[in-house]
Amino acid sequence: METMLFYFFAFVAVATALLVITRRNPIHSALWLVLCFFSLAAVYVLLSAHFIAIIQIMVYVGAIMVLVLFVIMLLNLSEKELGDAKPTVLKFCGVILSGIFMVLLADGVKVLAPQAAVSVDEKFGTAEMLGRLLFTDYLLPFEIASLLLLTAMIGAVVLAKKRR
Amino acid sequence: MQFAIQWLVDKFSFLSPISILLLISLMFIVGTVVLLLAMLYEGLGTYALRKIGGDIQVRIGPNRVGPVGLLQFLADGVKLFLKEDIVPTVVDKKLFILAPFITFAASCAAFVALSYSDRLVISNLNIGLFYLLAISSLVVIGVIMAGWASNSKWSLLGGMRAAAQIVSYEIPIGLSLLSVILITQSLNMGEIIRSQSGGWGILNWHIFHNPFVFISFFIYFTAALAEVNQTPFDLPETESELVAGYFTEYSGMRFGFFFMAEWGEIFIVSAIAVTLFLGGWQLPIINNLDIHIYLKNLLQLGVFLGKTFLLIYLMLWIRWTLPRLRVDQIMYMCWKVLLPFAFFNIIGTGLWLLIFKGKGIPELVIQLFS
Amino acid sequence: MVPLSHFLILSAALFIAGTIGVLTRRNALIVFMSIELMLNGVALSFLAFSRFLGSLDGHVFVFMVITVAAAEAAVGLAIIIAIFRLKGTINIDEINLMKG
Amino acid sequence: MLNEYLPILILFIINIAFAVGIIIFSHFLGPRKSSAEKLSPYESGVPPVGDTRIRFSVKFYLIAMLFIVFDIEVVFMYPWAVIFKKLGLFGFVEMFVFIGILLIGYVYVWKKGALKWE
Repeated sequence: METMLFYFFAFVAVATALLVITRRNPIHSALWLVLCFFSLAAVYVLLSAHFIAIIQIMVYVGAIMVLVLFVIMLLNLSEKELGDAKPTVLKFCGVILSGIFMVLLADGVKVLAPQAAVSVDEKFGTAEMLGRLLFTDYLLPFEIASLLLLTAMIGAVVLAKKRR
Repeated sequence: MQFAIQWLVDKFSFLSPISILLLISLMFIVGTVVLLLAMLYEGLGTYALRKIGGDIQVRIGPNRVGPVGLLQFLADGVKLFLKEDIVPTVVDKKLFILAPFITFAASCAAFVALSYSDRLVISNLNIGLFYLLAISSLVVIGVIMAGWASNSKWSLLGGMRAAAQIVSYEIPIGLSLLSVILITQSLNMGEIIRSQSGGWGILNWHIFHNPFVFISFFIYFTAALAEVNQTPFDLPETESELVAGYFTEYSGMRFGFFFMAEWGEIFIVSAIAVTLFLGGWQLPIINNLDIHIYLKNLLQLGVFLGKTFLLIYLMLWIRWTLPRLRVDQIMYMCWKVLLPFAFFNIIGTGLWLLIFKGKGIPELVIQLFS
Repeated sequence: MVPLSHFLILSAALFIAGTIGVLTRRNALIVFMSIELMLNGVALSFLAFSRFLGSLDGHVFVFMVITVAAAEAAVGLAIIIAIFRLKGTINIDEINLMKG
Repeated sequence: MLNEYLPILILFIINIAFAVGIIIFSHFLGPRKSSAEKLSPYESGVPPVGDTRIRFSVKFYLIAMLFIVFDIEVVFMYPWAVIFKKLGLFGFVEMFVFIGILLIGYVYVWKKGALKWE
């Protein structure tokens, strides 16, 4: 049952990822990306990472994709500026190179001994366990993350506001 | 529902391969029942909206169809059904058709995580409340898509404004719910409600636990009103200025989906308020009744729905009395009033819990006297 | 139970899709979205390892990856808007002033 | 733990099936008289004028960007709130620093006028 679900969501994720990079209109590729994030959230649930799956939906789909859609509408690209892809020769060898890279990666991964998953208790991926770890062992990254968000906020406002 | 499945699976455990199929088919049946109940509720919601609006403005609401006009929503539904679905040529066809499905699916997907009574829970999610917040951000995608796809000035402007309003009011909602989580220490909707049971009946509800949670209930309620685009925050879909905002171009059953999604959203928002602040399906009289377990669950379900409909009645009351706010007033209210209040509220709740070691006002008052 | 290597192959596929997007597309927004894809591919492998090793460190890493992705989205799109205001286009090939 | 999420998946499937069914059903039921006026976008009767995809001022972007930053903050707060009692005063000071830093950013954005929706 779980393996069938995993293979279905994995296929949906890869298919939508390829659709994202091939569509001409950025709005359509943004919405394919939203579907890709949903199938990834489902794969995270299969990995019993419940809190991360919900964060994936809430932050990626609810915040980042909303911003991307706003910017796409803001820029209001007319057909001319959409710009076709790079000359086909470049595109072609890009795809070939990535294909070779993919085969190498898949081969490297095969070497990993297929150990059984460690049996994990019921509360594995939930908010309490993550919070306990986050606020005891990983306290410094947590505070630095707030500095990162501060700089992002100020940087974006400076960039976006017209200079008076 | 979990107990029903366990009982069924054990009963039919001898034919094990079929039991999984049975489990799936049972879930499908329960799913369609939930969906039909949601649609029925949404229909009655539209009827209640016009009936209550009627008697607030001292006129009679719909009373032609059915005994007291009760079947009016069926008449509306059939009318929408038979209306022609106009898909304007200049429209982005794929997105135009997809947008109502996303908003409708998003508002219905949230019915799963609510806890209707002690044992009547569709999916007992450990992170129930957070799942509801995530689903409400999915509605924003549907709204933007509808606004962009209808390719007309009005709906694009309405879609952007509605999206900006829903998005910016999600922060005060997230923050005000936090102060309740500080008390209950769990995101599971069932446990939040069970933590409100205790000796003093009504006084156990979270709203009376400490003054900061009391304030955050009102922050939550105003932010929730804005989240579902209800007056006085319903500028994006006003009839007068933006000609029904982002669903201007929709007609027939597609328009019906947007309307049903809005009512689903109203139910969920008030159900969250009832679960977190007003004691969910807890009522002092019911708790110590020792009747049969199923009857008790039914009563608890009645209490939960009763409280939610009371809150919805309050929303409708506000809808028919208060005037509409301008866009900059709505944004000012969110970013410069609700947000700072919600922040200081959380710090206040944290301090209160630290100083009084997690005890609420009722316990402290009892301690004083005893 | 799904073996670990299948998860890693899925994350490799997502990463490769992201690199193809970055390499072959000229529209800055599509390039930005394929970078998001690459970030997600990496996050998936973090979670797969943390599930198979039973430790939660992978979850905290993914938590930080999502924060960085959000901050990058905010600032990156501000840069794209600024470029669009200046040059009137977000076609990567034409934004090559630094090439000298 | 997985059977908690199955109802969500099933409800999504039922939703899509139900919605598609209704649309197809009403597609055949409803009248099909489409005329030029009907298919043009609705502008309260006046024939549409000008390009519909007007450009927007940047304040929509600013609102969405601020939403991302504060959404991440809310997401950081939930694990903290869930184990607040176990962390005690130490946890409270941590979160106080976190909120303080972000309030500085909030005040800056307020003063810079990014929140003004003129």
